[in-house]
Amino acid sequence: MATRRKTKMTFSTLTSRYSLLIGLGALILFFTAMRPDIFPTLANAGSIMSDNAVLTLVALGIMVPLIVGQFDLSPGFVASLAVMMTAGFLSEYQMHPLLVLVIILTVGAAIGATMGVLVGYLQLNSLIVSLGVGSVVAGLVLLYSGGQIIFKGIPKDFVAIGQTRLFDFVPMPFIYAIVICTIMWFVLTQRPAGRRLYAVGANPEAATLIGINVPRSILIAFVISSMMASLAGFIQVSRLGAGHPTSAQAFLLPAFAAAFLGATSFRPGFYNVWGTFVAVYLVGTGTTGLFMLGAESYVQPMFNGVVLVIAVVAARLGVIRRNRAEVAAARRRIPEPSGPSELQST
Amino acid sequence: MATRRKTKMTFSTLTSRYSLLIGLGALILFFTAMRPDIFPTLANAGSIMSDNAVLTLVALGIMVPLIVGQFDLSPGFVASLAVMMTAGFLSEYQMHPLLVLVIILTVGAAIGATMGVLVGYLQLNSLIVSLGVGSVVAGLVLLYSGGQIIFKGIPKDFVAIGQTRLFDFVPMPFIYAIVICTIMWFVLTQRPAGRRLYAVGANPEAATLIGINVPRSILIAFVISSMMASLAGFIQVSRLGAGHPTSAQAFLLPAFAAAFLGATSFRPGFYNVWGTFVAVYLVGTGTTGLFMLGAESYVQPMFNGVVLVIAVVAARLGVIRRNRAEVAAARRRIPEPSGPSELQST
Amino acid sequence: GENLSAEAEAAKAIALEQMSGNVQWSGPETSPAPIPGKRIAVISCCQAAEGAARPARSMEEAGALMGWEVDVFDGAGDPVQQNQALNAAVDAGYDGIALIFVDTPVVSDGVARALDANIPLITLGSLHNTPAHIPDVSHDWIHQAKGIGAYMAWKSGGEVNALMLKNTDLYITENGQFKGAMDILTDPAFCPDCDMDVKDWSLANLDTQPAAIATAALKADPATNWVWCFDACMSRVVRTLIASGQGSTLMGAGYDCHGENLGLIRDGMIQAVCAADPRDWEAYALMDNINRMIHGQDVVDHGIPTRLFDASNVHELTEHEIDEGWQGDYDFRSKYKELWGVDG
Amino acid sequence: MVNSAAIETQESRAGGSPILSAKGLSKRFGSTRALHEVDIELTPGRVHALLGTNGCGKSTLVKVLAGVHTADAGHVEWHGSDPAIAFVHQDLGLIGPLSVAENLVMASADGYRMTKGRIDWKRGREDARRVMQDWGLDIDPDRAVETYGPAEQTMIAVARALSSLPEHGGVLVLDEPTARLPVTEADALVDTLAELKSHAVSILYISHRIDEVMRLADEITILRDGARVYHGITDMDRDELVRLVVGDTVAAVDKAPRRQKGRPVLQVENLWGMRLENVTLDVGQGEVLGIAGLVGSGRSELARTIYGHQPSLAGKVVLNGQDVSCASIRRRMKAGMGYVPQTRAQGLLLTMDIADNITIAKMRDLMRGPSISERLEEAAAKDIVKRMQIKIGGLHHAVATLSGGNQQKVALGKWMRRDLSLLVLDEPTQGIDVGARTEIFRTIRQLAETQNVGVLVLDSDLEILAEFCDRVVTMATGRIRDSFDGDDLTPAVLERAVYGH
Ligand SMILES: Nc1ncnc2c1ncn2[C@@H]1O[C@H](COP(=O)(O)OP(=O)(O)OP(=O)(O)O)[C@@H](O)[C@H]1O
Ligand SMILES: Nc1ncnc2c1ncn2[C@@H]1O[C@H](COP(=O)(O)OP(=O)(O)OP(=O)(O)O)[C@@H](O)[C@H]1O
Ligand SMILES: O[C@@H]1[C@@H](O)[C@H](O)OC[C@H]1O
Ligand SMILES: [Mg+2]
Ligand SMILES: [Mg+2]
Repeated sequence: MATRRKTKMTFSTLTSRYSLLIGLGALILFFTAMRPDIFPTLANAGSIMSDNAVLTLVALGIMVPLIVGQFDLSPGFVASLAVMMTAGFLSEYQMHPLLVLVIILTVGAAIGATMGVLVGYLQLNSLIVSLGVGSVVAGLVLLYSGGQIIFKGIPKDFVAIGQTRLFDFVPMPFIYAIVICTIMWFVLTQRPAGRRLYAVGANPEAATLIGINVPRSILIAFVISSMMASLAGFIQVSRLGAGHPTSAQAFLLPAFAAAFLGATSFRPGFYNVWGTFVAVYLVGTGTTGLFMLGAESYVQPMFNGVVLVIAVVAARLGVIRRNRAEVAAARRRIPEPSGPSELQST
Repeated sequence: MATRRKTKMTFSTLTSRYSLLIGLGALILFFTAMRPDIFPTLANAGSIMSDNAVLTLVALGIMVPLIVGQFDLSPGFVASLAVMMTAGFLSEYQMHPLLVLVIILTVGAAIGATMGVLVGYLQLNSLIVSLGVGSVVAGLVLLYSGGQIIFKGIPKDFVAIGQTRLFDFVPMPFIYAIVICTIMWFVLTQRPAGRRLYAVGANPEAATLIGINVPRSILIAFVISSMMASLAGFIQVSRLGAGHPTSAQAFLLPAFAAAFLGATSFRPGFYNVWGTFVAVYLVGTGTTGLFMLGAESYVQPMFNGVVLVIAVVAARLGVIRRNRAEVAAARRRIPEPSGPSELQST
Repeated sequence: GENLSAEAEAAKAIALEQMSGNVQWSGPETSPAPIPGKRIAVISCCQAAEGAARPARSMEEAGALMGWEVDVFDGAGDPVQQNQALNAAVDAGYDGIALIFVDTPVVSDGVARALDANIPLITLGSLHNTPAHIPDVSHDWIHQAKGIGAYMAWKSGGEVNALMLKNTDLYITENGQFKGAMDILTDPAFCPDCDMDVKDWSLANLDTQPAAIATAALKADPATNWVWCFDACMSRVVRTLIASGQGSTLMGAGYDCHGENLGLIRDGMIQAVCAADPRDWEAYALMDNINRMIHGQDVVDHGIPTRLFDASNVHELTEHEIDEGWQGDYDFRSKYKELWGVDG
Repeated sequence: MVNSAAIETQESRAGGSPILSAKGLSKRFGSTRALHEVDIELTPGRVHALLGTNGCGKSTLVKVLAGVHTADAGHVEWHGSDPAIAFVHQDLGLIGPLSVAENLVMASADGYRMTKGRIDWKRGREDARRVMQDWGLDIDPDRAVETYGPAEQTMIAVARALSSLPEHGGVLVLDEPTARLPVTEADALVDTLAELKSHAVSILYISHRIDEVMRLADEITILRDGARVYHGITDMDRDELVRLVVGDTVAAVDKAPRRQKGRPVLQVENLWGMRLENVTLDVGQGEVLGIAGLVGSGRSELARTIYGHQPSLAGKVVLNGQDVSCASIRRRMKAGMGYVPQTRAQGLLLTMDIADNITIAKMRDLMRGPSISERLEEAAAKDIVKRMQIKIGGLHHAVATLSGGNQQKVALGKWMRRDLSLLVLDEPTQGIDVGARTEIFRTIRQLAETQNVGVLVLDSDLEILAEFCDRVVTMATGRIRDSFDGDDLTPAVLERAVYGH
């Protein structure tokens, strides 16, 4: 697995492994060619970075349950709860942002732990558990917010957390996303704990047999997912300067799309951090670029859909091409008249 | 599989197998007790039947890909396309409803076939394919409708298809749902073809080795799912009397919830028709009942969430309780209690 | 000190007229006494939206005054659930049903059953669309929208370059808010040099699409000087633009005047104007009309006013109005109590 | 059934004090009694063999020791501190998508090697390479485990377990490690285990291969229906031991006269594949043809290609005179083929019930009007369960709950319901107990003799092949080498042909 470095890479393996990155590059070139005046600017790059950073966090979060073979459908709701709690606590109780962060991460962890216990220890279906718990959380959001937007009394320096740009260019949320990607990459590929998660996802029975605590791994995965969703909600508020009760629910499908897309690249066949990251920015860049070209709104979902399908087809074609090559090599052993073999009958 | 009759059923097996039905009964009793004046009326029963019939069709549809081990995330979009085409063709071209039905079923079949080929023959991940294709379809809906609601020029007798109540009580859509449930139940449990679908889901490789055409089974499953979604869209228009471009998208999560819930009952562990059917009506009854109690809006999602979780927990506890009872019975047969097991793991 | 073209002057006149808070009572002078104990079902398109939740609250408030029981059903933004709520209300035998931002054609099944059952049915925010005999109590949407269009034309001297973010879900946004604004913006008499880029979006994507379209469209056409959409959309657009460092030369025009948007206007954060309607007043008017329908009388027009707010007059609103919305510059509550002969 | 009172329990010969003793272990799964008050002890430097028919509870005992299952009653006691215990489970416990190296380090006693807070992949890979070399395995540590065949996977699992034992002492538990291994590899493993005794390793050894047990075991425990029916030393002769295990005498194998092959049902002509080179062979009506060969000689690929599960590159497969080279599996089935794959999981619908698994290959005869008749279905399933002597809790229990050997019988049993002209069996008796193995081969022969079915058997057990086949061909590196029949066909001859000694 991480032992790939040594494998000799053919050109086609490389292109298939980095197809997403190539796609992102192609997209950037395309939009640059189309709108050289406005697309390839620092400001535009900065806003694409900023606009997709929160989604990146949610996508990284759901990736962890996916790695252990479980689905978490709740992060949109959990992030919404975090949004409302963050905005509410900051404005109503003038809490210190750090305290708020601690509280919402704790709440996130508790929600994740609930799902984790139900899925990991009681062995319930994760789709239904996360849908159920997510639904309850959605109710909590309504209960707490009454559907109202919280916009007053969110301190300026809190908003700065989300809106400052380093060197007038790199937005802070992007930096948070990069930092978290790096940590997650490190843990998932360079630490035993991360490797065990992959083992659980690949074969829970075998994982149990080699002494991995499968229920606990699942619990941890859900806790991470919910905590990431909470963090995403927190940053969302600092980016927007207000708390919208539904603002984070829209993340669900794009987050899954990014994780699935990501699994076609970098380490094909495995959910992986950089694949997910590039996938988010691939789709994000496409959206911005298309609207810059003046596309109608129906173009965006179509583009997203086509990207998804092309990415999996491309990954698959890579495999098919490799197999073909193997078959061709095997064919070369067959002596000349390899055609209809009527040479010999018993 | 279909053969459960002969197995001796203990009380606890029965309650766990029919937990959904029991839950539905309990819910009806509860709301009846709370609002004896308005809940237990024929009219209300009719409304509940009618309001959840369309969702039933979508849920039955996605159940088929689930049976062959695949996810279809597209039916909300496909149903929306059917909604807009139905409304559009009826009002703009004054087409005969039957012709419209044929067209949208054909379109549905084509969409399903596209996904089926990609998933079944190219062996692509169904989540990503159906999300991708669904996204493209969502774009088509926008393209066709411009997001606009179509409500003018939908003929009265078409609306009657969806709004008539037989004997002033049983709504037509409910009858369609029951008929389709029965057909699906028959095919899935009483016909070899249905068995084969379950076999594909259980182990595609083993299914291949007993001569089942796995890619084709997957193709068929997606075609059925998309056609059911199309049919649902058609009936939706006749029920509501208008074509709303996004109204059917809301079906996605409830449909999955129903299918998962359904798999906890009737034939626990397997997606099954009557389980799905009862699950839809369990949640639907809850919605109406809560309306009638005048519950706050946050109660609704919480209720749904709690029902989901309780249902899976109950089904699970049923299994655990059964095992416990058997262990206890076994213990009683063991002459002398050999003390607590102080087993040690590695 | 403005040097305005004739067209811009004409637009200015329309806008200014809508900016003044000169409100007279033009509603009914009598009302039948409410019969205590009536039960009213209020079906809200979506309680998660302030624009719908606010009138729902006021209907409960008015109902309490009238001695009625008012139950609010949340349609959760989903026509299927709205229809289900409507059916439940019919089955539960309510004495009257009010729809808030629920388009009647979209729930025609429930509407037909309510009409069959002779239950008084009335809407808020559905215009007078089909079927014609279902009354609507809300203000004149087109008139109000013309005010917004005129304001835009005026403020950019007849040279509007607008991104129109048109929501497609509700009949009134399309046929009221959008139509009215476009009536002015496409009229050479007010706006000879106006250029509108119309982009559709739907409520399902409220939190993502308008903002994404706006950020990109603005970069693509830096000459854009206006962005137009109703307030819930506007605040998301504004906040995203600010987060991505854009929009310093942009003006925003919205509808509803939610507290958040009034704050944006006051603080000079992109949004320049909003069009308010006194939604609480509309709620009272709706209850008054239901009362009439219960008595078998015809509904009446309540002459609901509207008003535009920008940085120049936003300070005229009280703190309470900034939180709860514009109250119509008139003590309508006392007036209705008087009409109904109740106090509380 | 043998009266269990008639079976004496001898005390084991003193051989040092045990390091582990389990007392009174009981475990139930639903209505199945998997273990019933079982006592067992492991002693350093001794091999304790655990025997019994399929489904008697051996693997359950292993899983209780591994902590995967919690016993309903009884306890396990360790004497001494911090024992190293390594397992080779019946289903190996490998993580298929992960690399060989990672599988090794992940499960090893000291886990991943770390350098500066990171996993030292380089060292892990080198360690893995060394382990592979130590055991003489030609396995690339970077490749995903799942890309290897069953024999290689077994060796990976064994190597993993052995490499995690300390220099001295420790406990090694092996659940049918040789079931998927060909004789040479199995012999090598047995030698290795014998050697480990001198390192004071305590070994619990499970196998259905009686000869191995005779060679290796110092003491044996035999289970039947979860209960211990014998415990003692291995001083009995082979037949006696078989009798103890099976609970009955296994009738001497009826040395059926080798039959002349009739009209060919299968003709394979110049078949080329990924590993196959110009394979030509045929199977006659009613003939049982065995194929012997080393691991990786291409036997399984040949079987898959004949059945249409893997495409050929060139050449022909002819069934009953009909060219099926390009036909689908379905068409080949219709033409009379049946196939049991070497990987058990590939042949079963594990989550579905036993009746389903038996009837899925043929449902036409179960129809009553338009629907499948439950009664006919159950009758059909019951018939197969009886014929194949499958030990089940109920017809509607999931196949996954059956013991390994009984699962194999289900996989094979479903073909008995079809009209066959050719049955291809890839390692059909792996993991099947001695009694049942004979039964299964008898059934197969009967099929051949009475119904004229041609049978192609790939089995690593050369004795079995020599006993039951009319003819055996050997394969090496994808080619057919020799063919033996008549009196030439003896285990010794085959062994020489296959292993060259
Ligand atoms: N998880 C389980 N659920 C239900 N029943 C089980 C389970 N595991 C094992 N059993 C049952 O327990 C009994 C003992 O099974 P076990 O796997 O221990 O047998 P075994 O002696 O290892 O057989 P084999 O030689 O075929 O591997 C069998 O009847 C089997 O069906
Ligand atoms: N259906 C298939 N199509 C193509 N390749 C396959 C298929 N099934 C297994 N293989 C590949 O074949 C190899 C294992 O071969 P096989 O199963 O024939 O091994 P084996 O049984 O150990 O060898 P043999 O039967 O020759 O002793 C693996 O590399 C595996 O990936
Ligand atoms: O202004 C309207 C708003 O108040 C409502 O909530 O949604 C639709 C808008 O047109
Ligand atoms: Mg076993
Ligand atoms: Mg083999």
